[in-house]
Amino acid sequence: GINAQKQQLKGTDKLQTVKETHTMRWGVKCDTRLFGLIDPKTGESQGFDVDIARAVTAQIAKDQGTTIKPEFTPVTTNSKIQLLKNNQVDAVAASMTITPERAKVVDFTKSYFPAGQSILVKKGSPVTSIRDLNNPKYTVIGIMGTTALDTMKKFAPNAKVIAMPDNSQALSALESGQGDAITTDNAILYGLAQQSHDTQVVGKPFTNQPYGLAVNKGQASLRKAVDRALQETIDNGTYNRLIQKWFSNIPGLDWRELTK
Amino acid sequence: MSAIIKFKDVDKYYGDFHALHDINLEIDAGETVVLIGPSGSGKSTLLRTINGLETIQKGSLVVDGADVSSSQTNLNQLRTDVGMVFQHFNLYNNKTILENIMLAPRLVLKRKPEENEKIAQQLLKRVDLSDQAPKYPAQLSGGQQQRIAIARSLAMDPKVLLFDEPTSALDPEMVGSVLSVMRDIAKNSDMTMLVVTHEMEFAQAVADRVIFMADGRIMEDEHTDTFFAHPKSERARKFLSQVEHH
Amino acid sequence: MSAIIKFKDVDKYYGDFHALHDINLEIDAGETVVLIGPSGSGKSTLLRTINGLETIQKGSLVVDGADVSSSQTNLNQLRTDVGMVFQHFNLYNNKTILENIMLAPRLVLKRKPEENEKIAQQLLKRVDLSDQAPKYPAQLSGGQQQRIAIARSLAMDPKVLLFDEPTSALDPEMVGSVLSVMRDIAKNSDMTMLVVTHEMEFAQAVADRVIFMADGRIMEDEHTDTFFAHPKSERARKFLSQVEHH
Amino acid sequence: MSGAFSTSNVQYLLKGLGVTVGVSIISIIISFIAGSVLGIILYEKVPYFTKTVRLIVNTIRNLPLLLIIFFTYFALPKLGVELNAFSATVFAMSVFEATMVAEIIRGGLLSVGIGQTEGALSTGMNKVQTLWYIILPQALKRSIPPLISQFISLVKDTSLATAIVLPELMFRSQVIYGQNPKYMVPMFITIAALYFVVNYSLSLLAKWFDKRLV
Amino acid sequence: MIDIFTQNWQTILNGFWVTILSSVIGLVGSLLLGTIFALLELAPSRSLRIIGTAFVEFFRNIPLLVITMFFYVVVSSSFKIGGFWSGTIGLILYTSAFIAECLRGGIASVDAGQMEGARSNGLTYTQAMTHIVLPQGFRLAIPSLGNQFINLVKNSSILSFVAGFDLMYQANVISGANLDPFNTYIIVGILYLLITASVSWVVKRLENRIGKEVIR
Ligand SMILES: Nc1ncnc2c1ncn2[C@@H]1O[C@H](COP(=O)(O)OP(=O)(O)OP(=O)(O)O)[C@@H](O)[C@H]1O
Ligand SMILES: Nc1ncnc2c1ncn2[C@@H]1O[C@H](COP(=O)(O)OP(=O)(O)OP(=O)(O)O)[C@@H](O)[C@H]1O
Ligand SMILES: [Mg+2]
Ligand SMILES: [Mg+2]
Repeated sequence: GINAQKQQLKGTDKLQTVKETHTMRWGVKCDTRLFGLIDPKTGESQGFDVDIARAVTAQIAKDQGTTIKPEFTPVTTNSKIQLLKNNQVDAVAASMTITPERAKVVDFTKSYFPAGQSILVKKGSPVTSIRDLNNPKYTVIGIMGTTALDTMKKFAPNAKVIAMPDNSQALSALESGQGDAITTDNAILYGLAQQSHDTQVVGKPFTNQPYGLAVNKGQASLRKAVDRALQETIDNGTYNRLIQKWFSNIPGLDWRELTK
Repeated sequence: MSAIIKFKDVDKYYGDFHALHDINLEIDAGETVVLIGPSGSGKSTLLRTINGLETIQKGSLVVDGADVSSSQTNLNQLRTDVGMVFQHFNLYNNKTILENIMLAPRLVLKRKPEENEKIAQQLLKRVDLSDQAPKYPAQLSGGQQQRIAIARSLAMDPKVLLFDEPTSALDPEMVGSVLSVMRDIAKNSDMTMLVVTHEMEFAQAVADRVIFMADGRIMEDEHTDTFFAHPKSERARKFLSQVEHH
Repeated sequence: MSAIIKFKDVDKYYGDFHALHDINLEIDAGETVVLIGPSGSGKSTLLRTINGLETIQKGSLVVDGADVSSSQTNLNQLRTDVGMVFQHFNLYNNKTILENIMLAPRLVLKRKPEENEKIAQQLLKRVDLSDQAPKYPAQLSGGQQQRIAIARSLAMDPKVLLFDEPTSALDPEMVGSVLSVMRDIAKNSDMTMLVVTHEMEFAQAVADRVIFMADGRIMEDEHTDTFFAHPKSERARKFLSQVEHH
Repeated sequence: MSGAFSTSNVQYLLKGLGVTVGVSIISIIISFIAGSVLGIILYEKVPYFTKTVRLIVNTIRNLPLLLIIFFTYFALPKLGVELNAFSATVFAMSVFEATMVAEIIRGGLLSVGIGQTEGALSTGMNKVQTLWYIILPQALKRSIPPLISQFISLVKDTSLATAIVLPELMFRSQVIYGQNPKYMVPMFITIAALYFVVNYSLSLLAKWFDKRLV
Repeated sequence: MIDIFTQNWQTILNGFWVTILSSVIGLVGSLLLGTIFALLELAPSRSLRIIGTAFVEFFRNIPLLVITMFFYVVVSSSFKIGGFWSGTIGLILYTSAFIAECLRGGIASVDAGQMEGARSNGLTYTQAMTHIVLPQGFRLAIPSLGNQFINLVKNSSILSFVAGFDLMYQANVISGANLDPFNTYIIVGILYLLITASVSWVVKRLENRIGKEVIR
C-alpha cells in the first residue's frame, strides 16, 4: 500500500526518473525580483534562478545524451524545503542560502551566487549600517522562514523585529512605516530597490550567505549531475551571460564582481 | 345609548383581493355581539380593522369617537381602549404571567407599581389562575394561556374587547373554562364585546346580537333568538347545519 | 368472528414515562370502534402501536395474525394491511394528489400502471374529489386533504384503518364532509375501523363500541349505546359533559 | 495600454478568475455528492457508523480551512499522497465543505417533519423508499438556499489557496501589485468587484429560491 | 509528536493566546457592529435600510483575505496598523455582516402574533420592539450566532497571512523549521478544536438555559 510506495519512492534514483520522464521539476520563487518573479505576460516565473535552472537542465540533458524539459513549480520561502522533502519537486533553485542546518535535510550543490545579508532603508533614513539599527526604537522587517532574522539578531540584538510572508509585503511594510529597515539577502534587496525608487541598500553585506541549488537527501547521482552541469555552464560562459542579463543595469552594483 | 363602533360603507382590500364589501354596522356600548360565518368570510379582517391592525381603503370607521381610517388618529391611544384576544393567545413568551399582565399598564398607562400589581393579582384571581403568576406562558396549557390573555386585555381597562376565535385552538376539555370567563365578563361588566366564534351554544347563551358574514359581506344582523330561530338566508341555514350537526 | 387486533397485558414507556398501562383489548374484524379520552391519555399512543409506529415494552400485540412486538415481524408487510389517517393528513407534499394515491400501490403492491390509475380514480370519485387529481396537497383545503389521505389509505386495500383525530385540525365547515366519507366506509365495507375522535355525535351514530381511556389505561369498553346512556366511571361522565356542553 | 490594467495584466487576472471558478465548481460538485451521503448517514442513525461519521464531521467542521489546506499540501505527501497546488486545494475544499453540506442536508431532512415519514411508512413503504421518494426530494428542495450560501463561502475561501501558491484570482492580484505599489488600490477594487459579482449573483439566486419555496 | 510541543511550547502558547485574543476582540466588535447593521437593515427609513443592506452585502460577498490584505497593505500605509490589527479588523467587518443576518433572521422568526399582541395591548412600535420582539429575536438567534463565533475562531487563522503571530502562523514557522508538518498541524489542529469545542459548549448551555424559559 502507501508505505510500500513510499519506500519505493525513497529508493528511486531521481536522475533515472528525470531521464525516463524527460522532465526535471524545479522549485523556483514566484515573488523575488531578479531571481524568480512571475511575469503576468507569460504567467511563469522569470529571473536568474530560473535561467540557471534552465541552463543546468539543458546541460544535464546534453551530458546524459537525452532531452529533458524543465518544469517549474512556484514555491515560497516557507515551502521550498518541504516540497523537496515531499518529492513534489526534484530540485530547488530558489535563492536558498547554504547553511549547515539545511544541509542536514537537503543536499546542496556548490554555490551559484555569492549572496550576503544587507539592509534596505528609505532614502534619507539616518540608518546607514546594521550597527545603527541596534536600538529598541527601530523595527527591522524580515521574511518569514528565512535565516536573515536570526543573523540580524546577532548584529543588532536590541532592535524590534517583525516577519512578513513575502518580499513585496516586506517592502510595503517598509514604505508604510511599519518598520525602519528590511534585512535579507542583498540580491533581493537590490531587486526591491530597483522596484521602489525611494529606498536604497546601505552598508556592505555583513554576512556571507551563498546560494546553492538543492536536491533531496540520498540523491547522490542527481546532485553530482547538477553540480557537474553547473560547473559546465560556468566554464562555457553561459553563467556570466546570465549574470550580465540580470544584474548589469542595477545602479550601484558592479555586475562584473559577480562573474566567475 | 350611542354606537361605540360605527362602520359606514367600509371596503377593505388585500392587494387586489376584496376582503370586506360595503360594511355598515353599528355596535352600542355594552353590547355583546357574536360574529359567525364560514372560513375566509372576513370575520377576522373585520375585527382587526377595529383596532387598526388592518387599514381600510374606503368608507369610514369610528371607534369610541376616533376615526380609525384617518392618519391623524393616534392608534396607540385607540388601542388602549380596544383590547383584543387572539386565537393563538399571543402572550409574551419572554415575560412571566404577571409581567404579561403588568407590562402595558406600566409602559402605557404609567400605572404605579403597587397599584399595577394589585390589579394584576385581582385579575389573575378573576380568571382563576392566581397560582401561575411566576410561570412563563409556555409552561401553561392552552386554556390557561387564553385566560391570561383575557386578563392582560382587561388590565388596560378597555371599553371594547375583541375576541378572534378564542377557543378554536384549544383542546375540547379546555374550552369550557375560557368560555365561562368570557360569560362572566359579558354578564358582570359594561364592556362592549365583539366575538368571532364557532361555539353556537355560547352565542345563543350570551350574545345580544348575531352577525353572519359570507364572502366579505354582512349577510344577516339579527337579535340572537331571531337569528337562531329563523335564519333568513340560505347560506346561514347551511352554515348552521354544518357547524351544529356533523 | 375472531379478533383481528389483540392486546394482551401491553405496557408502553417513553423513556421513563409510562404511557400505556396493562392494555387488554380485542377488536373483531369488521368492527368500528371509537376511542375517546382527555388529552394525553394515550389514545394516539395506543393507535400507533397497532401499526408499529411505536414499539411496546411488555405484553403481546397481535394484528392480523402477526406479532407486532416481535422483531421477526415484517412491519412493512403489516402496514400494507393496516392503514392510518393522521390529524395533520401527512400527504406527500412533493407529489400530486393522484401520485399520492398511486405511489404505495406502485412501489409496494407492484400494481400495474393502468389498474393503479383506474383504482385511484375510483377512490377519488368515492371521496368526491375527482377534479383535484393534478393538484398538489398545499392547494387543497384541510377537509379535502383529509379525504385524499383516506383515499390513499384505501388504495392499499387494508384490512384495518386507524384514524387519529381526523377532523380536529379542520375548520368546522370541513368536518362534515370527512365524517361522511368515514361513515360511508363504516357502513359500506367490511373494514375494521379504530377511530380516535372528539366528535361524539359521529361516535354515537357509527361506532359499535366505545373505549374510554384516561392516564394510559382503558377505563371503559362498552357498546356505544350503553356507554353514552350510562357511563360507569366518574371520569367518563365528567369528560362527556366537558366535551358536549360548554 | 500600460499600468495596472495593461492587456497582459488583465488577461493574467482573468485567467485567475478562471482558476477560482474552476476550483469552485469542481469542489462544489464533489462536496455536494459526498456531503449528501454524509448527511443521510447522520440523519439515519446507523448504529456505531453514524457516531463515527459524526465525530469525523465535527472534527473537520471545527478546524480552520487554512489548516486543512496546509495539511493536505504539506503533510499528506508523507503518506504517499502527492498533490499539486490545484488538486490539493480541490481536495481540502471538498473535504471541508462536504462536512458543511452534510450538516445542511441533515437539517433539511429533519425539517421535512416526522409526519411525512409516518405517512409513507403507514402505507407500507419501506425506509429506503420513504427516504428516496418522499423525504429526500423535499429535503433537497429546502436545502437549496443554505447550500447556495455555503457555496458562496466556498468561492470566497478559494482565496486561501494563495498560501500554497495556487495562481487564482487573489494570488494573481498580488503578483500584479507586486510589480508596482501604485497598482494596489486598483487591484483591490478589481478583485473585490469580481468576487462580489460572482457571489452576489449566487446570493440573489438563493433569495429567489427562498421566495419560491415559502 | 509530544516533543514538537515540548520543544516549541512557548511559540505555540504565544500563538494560542494571540488567536484567543483576536477571537475575543473579534467577537465583541462584530457583535456590536452586527447589531448596528441589523438595526439599520430593519430601520423604518428607506435610506438607512439601503445603507445597512449595502454594508452587509458588501462584506458578505468578498473574501475575508481580500478585506484583511486591504487593511494590511493599503490602509496600513496611512494608518500604522500591524498584522494583528489588520487581521482583527478584517475579522470584525467580515463577521459582523453574518451576525447582522443571524439577528435579522432571529427577529423575523419571532411569531408575528407577538408584535400584534403587544400593539393590541397598547404598546407603541418601539416599546413592542424593545420589550418583546428584540429580546426574543436575540434568543432565537443564539444557535446561529454560536455558529458564527465558531467561524470567527477558525477565520482568525487569516492572521497568519499578515504576520499576526497567531496559532496558524506559528504552526507554519514551526513546521518550516522541523519539517514535520504532519504532526505539527495535528497538534495545532487539536488546539483549534479545544477553542471551538469550548465555544460550542458555552453556546449549548446558553441555548438550554434559555430554552427552558421560551419553549417554542
Ligand atoms: N394578510 C392577508 N393578505 C392577503 N389576504 C388575506 C390576508 N388576511 C386574510 N386574507 C384573505 O382575506 C379573506 C378573509 O380572511 P379572514 O381571515 O378575515 O377570514 P375569517 O372569516 O377570519 O376566516 P377563518 O374562520 O378561517 O379565520 C380570506 O380569503 C383570506 O385568505
Ligand atoms: N414521543 C414521545 N415521547 C415522550 N412522551 C410522549 C411521546 N408521545 C407522547 N408522549 C406522552 O405520552 C402521553 C400520551 O400521549 P398521547 O399522544 O398518546 O395522548 P393522546 O391521548 O393522543 O392525547 P391528545 O388528545 O392530546 O392527542 C402524553 O403524556 C404525552 O406527553
Ligand atoms: Mg379568522
Ligand atoms: Mg393524540
